[in-house]
Amino acid sequence: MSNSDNYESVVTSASQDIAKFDDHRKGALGHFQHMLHMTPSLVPLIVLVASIIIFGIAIGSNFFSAYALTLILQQVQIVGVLAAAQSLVVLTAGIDLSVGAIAVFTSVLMGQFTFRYGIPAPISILLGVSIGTAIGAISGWLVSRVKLPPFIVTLGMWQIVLAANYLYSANETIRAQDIATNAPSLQFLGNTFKLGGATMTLGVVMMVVIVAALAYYLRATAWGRHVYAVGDDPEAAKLAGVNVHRTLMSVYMLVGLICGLAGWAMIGRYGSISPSATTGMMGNIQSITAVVIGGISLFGGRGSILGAFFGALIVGVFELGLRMAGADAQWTYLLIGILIIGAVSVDQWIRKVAM
Amino acid sequence: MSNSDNYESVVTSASQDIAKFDDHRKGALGHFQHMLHMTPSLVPLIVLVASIIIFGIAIGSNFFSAYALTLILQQVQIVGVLAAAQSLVVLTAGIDLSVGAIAVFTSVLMGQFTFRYGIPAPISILLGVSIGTAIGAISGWLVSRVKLPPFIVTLGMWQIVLAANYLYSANETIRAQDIATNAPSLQFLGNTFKLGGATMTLGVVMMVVIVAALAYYLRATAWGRHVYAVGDDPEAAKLAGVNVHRTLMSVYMLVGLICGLAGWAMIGRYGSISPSATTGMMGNIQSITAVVIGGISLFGGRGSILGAFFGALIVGVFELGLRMAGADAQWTYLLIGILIIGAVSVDQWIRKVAM
Amino acid sequence: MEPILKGRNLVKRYGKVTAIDHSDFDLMKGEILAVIGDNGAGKSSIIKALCGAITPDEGEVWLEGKRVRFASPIDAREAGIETVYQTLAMSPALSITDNMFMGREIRMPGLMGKYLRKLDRPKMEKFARDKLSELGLMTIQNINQPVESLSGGQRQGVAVARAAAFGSKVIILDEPTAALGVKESRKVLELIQDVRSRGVSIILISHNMPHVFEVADRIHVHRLGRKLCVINPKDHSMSDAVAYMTGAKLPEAA
Amino acid sequence: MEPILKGRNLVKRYGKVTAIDHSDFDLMKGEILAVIGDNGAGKSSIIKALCGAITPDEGEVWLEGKRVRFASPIDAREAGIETVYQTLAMSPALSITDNMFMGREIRMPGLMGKYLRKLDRPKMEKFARDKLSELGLMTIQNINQPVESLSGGQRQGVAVARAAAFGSKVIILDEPTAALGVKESRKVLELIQDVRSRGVSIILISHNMPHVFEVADRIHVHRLGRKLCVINPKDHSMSDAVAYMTGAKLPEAA
Amino acid sequence: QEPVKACLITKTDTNPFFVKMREGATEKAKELGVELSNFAGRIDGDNETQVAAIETCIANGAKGILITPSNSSAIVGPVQQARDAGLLVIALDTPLDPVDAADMTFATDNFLAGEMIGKWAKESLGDKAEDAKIAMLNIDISQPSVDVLRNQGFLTGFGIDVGDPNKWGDEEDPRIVGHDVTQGNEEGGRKALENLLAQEPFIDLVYTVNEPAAAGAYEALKSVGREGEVTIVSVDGGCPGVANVEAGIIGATAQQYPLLMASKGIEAIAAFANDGTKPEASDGKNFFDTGVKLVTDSPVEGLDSIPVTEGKDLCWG
Ligand SMILES: Nc1ncnc2c1ncn2[C@@H]1O[C@H](COP(=O)(O)OP(=O)(O)OP(=O)(O)O)[C@@H](O)[C@H]1O
Ligand SMILES: Nc1ncnc2c1ncn2[C@@H]1O[C@H](COP(=O)(O)OP(=O)(O)OP(=O)(O)O)[C@@H](O)[C@H]1O
Ligand SMILES: [Mg+2]
Ligand SMILES: [Mg+2]
Repeated sequence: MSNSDNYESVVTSASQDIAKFDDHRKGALGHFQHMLHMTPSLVPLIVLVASIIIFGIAIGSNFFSAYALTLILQQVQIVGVLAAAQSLVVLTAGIDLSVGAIAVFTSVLMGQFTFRYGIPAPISILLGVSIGTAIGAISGWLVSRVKLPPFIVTLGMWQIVLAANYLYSANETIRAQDIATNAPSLQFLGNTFKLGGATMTLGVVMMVVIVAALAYYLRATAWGRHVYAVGDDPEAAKLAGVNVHRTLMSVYMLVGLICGLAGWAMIGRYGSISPSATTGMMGNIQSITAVVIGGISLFGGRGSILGAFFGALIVGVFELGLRMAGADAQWTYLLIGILIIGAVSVDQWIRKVAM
Repeated sequence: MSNSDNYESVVTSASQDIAKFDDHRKGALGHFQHMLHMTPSLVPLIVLVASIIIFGIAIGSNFFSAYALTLILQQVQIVGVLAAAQSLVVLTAGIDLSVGAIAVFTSVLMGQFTFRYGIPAPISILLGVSIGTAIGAISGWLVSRVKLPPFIVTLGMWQIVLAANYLYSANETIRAQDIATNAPSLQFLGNTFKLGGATMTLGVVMMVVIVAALAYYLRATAWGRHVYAVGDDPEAAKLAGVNVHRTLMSVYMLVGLICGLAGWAMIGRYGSISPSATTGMMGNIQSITAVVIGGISLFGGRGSILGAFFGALIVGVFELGLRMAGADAQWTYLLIGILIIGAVSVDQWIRKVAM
Repeated sequence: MEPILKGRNLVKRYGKVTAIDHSDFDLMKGEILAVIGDNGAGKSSIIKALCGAITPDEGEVWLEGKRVRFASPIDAREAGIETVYQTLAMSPALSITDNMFMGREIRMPGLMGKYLRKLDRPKMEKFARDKLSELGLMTIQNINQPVESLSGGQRQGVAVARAAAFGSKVIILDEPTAALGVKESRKVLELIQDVRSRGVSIILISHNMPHVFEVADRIHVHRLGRKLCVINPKDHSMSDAVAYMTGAKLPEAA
Repeated sequence: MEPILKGRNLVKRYGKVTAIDHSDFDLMKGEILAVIGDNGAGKSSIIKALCGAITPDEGEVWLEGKRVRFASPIDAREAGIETVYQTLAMSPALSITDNMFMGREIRMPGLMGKYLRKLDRPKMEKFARDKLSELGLMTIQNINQPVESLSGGQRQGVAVARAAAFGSKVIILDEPTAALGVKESRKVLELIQDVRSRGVSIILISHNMPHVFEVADRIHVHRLGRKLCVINPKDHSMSDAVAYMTGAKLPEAA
Repeated sequence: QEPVKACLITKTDTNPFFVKMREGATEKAKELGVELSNFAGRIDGDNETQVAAIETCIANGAKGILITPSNSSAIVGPVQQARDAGLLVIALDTPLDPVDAADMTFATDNFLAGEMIGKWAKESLGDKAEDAKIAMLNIDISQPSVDVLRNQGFLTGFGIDVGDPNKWGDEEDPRIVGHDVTQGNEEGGRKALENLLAQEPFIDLVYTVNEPAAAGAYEALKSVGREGEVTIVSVDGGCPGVANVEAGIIGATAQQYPLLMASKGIEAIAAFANDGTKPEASDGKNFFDTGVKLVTDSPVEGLDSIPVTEGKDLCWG
């Protein structure tokens, strides 16, 4: 050993203390800030609660009625499910413009399989969900293997699925009454039950279950960590030993599957099956809005799926609240634009204060 | 100086050669690969030329007529201008969902200012473009100062502008004949001239000029370099001495201004002024499609505006070609979906081969 | 003796640049092999070709006498080769623990782990904290803080700790002490020797000649994309090594 | 003598971590001041507070006896302070030339430059190539290649060249030789001394003690977020310095 | 000799109404040996795509164009361009503005259709019409002309002052609970009525712009258990819609005849290509009226209507 290293030997007697700093923020506020810092999805939750309170004060008891509050849940159920799916893709730094189209297409498939070919409804549902998953698999493969940008893959897929939907269905609507008589299981998720005075539908329950399950898997399993890692820096994730291809495939397939379930939920909610449902055109933008309001970064790797769920609810509260307050349709549209920006500004501000 | 450093002194006699490697690719192919590598916008250009040739063969002389070929230019002029604006935002790692809405709104403003308040048309045009710029400035400020995600800012702006557009115009269309009689300068960009047998409009000329000017400024000026740097890594750009705020503001304002010009071009192209023009709803997706097909990365900092221009033309060629070939609308959408994915795959493949 | 990890005639081109130019590589069992060379000589490139991070355009890689074709770093890792990349390969937004266990997470025992695939966080956290303490990274206060909030040196420490904890046959370290302080560098050098004494072979890329000469058994000198020579630190001085790698002097017999 | 750059009572907190803990800082005119300290001691943080990259929560900064409040690194740059950050602050997709001139591009003379604001590329390229050659970064083949295609060391060389070329009063270098080879490190040290001889004051953060003791006029020892002491390399040994910074020994009078 | 080329340009190709129109045109075109190309906008109100479609027809050398304009006045310029190029242009379903911008219009009177269901609703509510609570479910906030015509027609028929007849939403009658938009589908119908029910739970009458929106509105009523107590009226007369009238979901609907419009249109183009004759308008009108009929099983006095059984024979979806 050359003698040039001698000076390094003193480190053997170096101090072994761990650096400690005083926490300069004390008491409840400090505690609260720490909580926000640790659980970012609290921020959209705060915005949500605040907007419910504000609308409640502005509109009065009508808004706090069990009917209005459960109505919000019912109205956001489709977007909520799609937002859960969208969150997954966005966490991997992707985006899925085809979620709404897949949901509508699978609902059409379930209906047509049952009514055109006479396949028993439960099997049609299974087939519909499987085809949704298969569409997701194609997108995933194009993103992961062919290395196409997710935006362009799902943009193409959106057009393809939507067009296929019209072509296959021949634009035919299947009536709610026909479904109720011949294939009630298609409408299964529309069934209601009472929960302390409020009416809930099974579709709402499904939404909550999907969100909760995804939140758990993203947080507590290796798969979830890999989803975040792939979104954060795919190159680093690959070098660190994540099977990026498998992770991406699993995400896109799961998204297709959840969209299939959303398609089933649509039949429950709207009774009939219509290929021209607005979700096919707007489902993507609505779900992305929820995701972004919920604080998930479009650059991937940051955010929580609960945030996206609260984001969907925030939009739902705004929409219903404004309509109940008597704003007309055009003004509602304008105000929602302002409130989207406002909600995210508040979100940003809370994060800053909490830092 | 401690003696441990002596070994470093030998470097004074180190070799001063610059590393040289043989170029293992020779001849025309190698040259071509190098060209592709240096000028990435060549790739969409190749796809464009290929698709023109394929449609030409499939459809025959109708497609190669001067009328059809200039028609493509006329049909893409609005999307082309919007795509140029969109490119700027996307290069800064943003996205602008409001471009189409701003274009429609400014066209409505130009018309209403002239017809409702009797302001001379040239001044109305100026006012319209200024308001477009102001809207861009608001978005830019929200993105740069309040640090909101561009997606959410422009999503909100989209809704706000579109609703304001309906509210302000009272859904009234201003008829082409009235404009032609009372305020022909609003339709100025619709004027045609002959160019070797083909009819061109001034709107097409404006599109080409905007694209060329932006291409020049992005490539050859400090501002252009800053736009790329901000998109590449805003933190690094800031540390390296770029005024990130000013760059973002200039980009969003320029985008607003170009959208205002697009609004003027819309009056030229469609003759009338209609608040319900589809560009308000679809302009964003169409321009983003062009940008992405043109090879600009949605993550910012990479790509060229010429690519976006070619991207817009590719979509235009597909749409006109498929329509002329007699494909039904839904089949057209389906095929365009496939072709979008196909075009980008080819692009990806060429880049890979060219590496 | 057959090398544990062997590369033959490796070539990698990036456009016009030839990063690896028909280079060979030999790592013997149980040794510490240092790789030195100028910036841009191709050191990082060649070790990436060995551990599956890049696929060489030409050439072959052998592990323990068997021809291997690593399609990805995962394959190499499963074969027992662990790498600390120059870029560190960390997910900035994830915690230290998550990063350390990326791709080999530990599941809870029992039903929770089996059916719900729940991770055993307490166990992973304890392990991570132990490994970091071994390296003396004591300024890290919270094992669950995201990697992006660490200083450059702390981050490098985490990457080294990860490789040392999991490498079974070969550990490759690409400039592991570049951003580390004196104390922390010492710890890494000790750790390297420690790991070697467990029978693991080590490749160490470094620009720090005193460190190289202190720990290396053999020194691979890389120049302009290829192996120039391999020297024994006992027979050569630092000046020789620097002279070879910079091209100031030619080695006797390559 | 009044320091050219002075910090007083600086504080910066990140959540619970206090990166700068009521620390002072003094840089004299024309000197090379080395800053040493453990990883995470807060060296990068304090120089960032001095050059406007972060805004300190408390405390004051003086430049040449005048109180300054840099809102951004641009302000500091205009005041003549140039910094090489540990993260380098490069735009990966842009070329070497673009990066070197970022924020101070040269326009063409004449009308083209005045009205069309066209950049004078040949001039910028020549300048960039000259500066890199001074540093001996000869493996860079193409001055217009994107920075992301450079090796880590090459990238660092570009950043140092940029600061050296433009700094007029103070140049701050945060571990500038961390990824550099022996030859390139030498060049950087020579360059530092060269720049100093032009009258520019230099702050050098480094973990390389021999380098620090070779070039520094004074050594600022940073520990746990604050200035522990400033020592003269002529009066103290490397062992002393390392002992102070690691907490093995306390300095006589702080 | 080359076959005669014709174009059909509809607002969208996702609404069953236009799908039927296309079927009628296709069948007739086959019969007459006309080569038909179909075009459609992307969404309701899509003027731009229709302009591009007209341009394509000219480029393709078509003899005539059948168009349901998305924007009656905005499309006038390109239509003129086509007529200048020697094409026969016939507006289907919706007239151009001005009407004579097209060579002829084959249309239903949408205002009349609205008026019919308005009158029917008023009569069947009887005394309750005086203080009925009415929900108005329209298409879109961009207020395309069918949307406005049907809406204002309904209000006129019901005896409510419409204010500006060129827009909906400016009425001040307290009986109107509110306007909402549905995109003309079930999804929008349900959500829109839910919103209005949250404002006013005791709605008596629901106007819907078309039958899918009506079906959605019914689901909303069902979810609050008021499906038997509320009257829904609608426009269109598609087969699922008529079936919903039969099932008592919709009280009355005004039926249109898209198949007829389209096949007449093709005949006209064939004739024009043959000897240059142009079609004539109906007596006393400036367009060729293809008719609209009220379909209901509870007819009211003084108002012509056909029973569901007949409506089913004539329906188109
Ligand atoms: N992804 C890439 N694309 C293009 N060129 C590359 C790429 N990676 C490396 N190179 C080039 O290959 C050559 C060797 O790079 P490499 O990173 O292997 O050098 P190194 O010896 O590790 O240098 P250092 O000591 O600075 O880390 C360099 O000239 C570099 O520019
Ligand atoms: N953006 C940040 N967010 C949170 N914590 C930070 C941030 N930047 C620095 N820190 C913390 O501040 C402390 C000081 O960091 P700093 O980078 O200044 O150390 P350093 O002395 O430069 O270390 P090194 O020698 O490793 O570069 C560290 O504990 C680090 O974790
Ligand atoms: Mg390297
Ligand atoms: Mg540092």
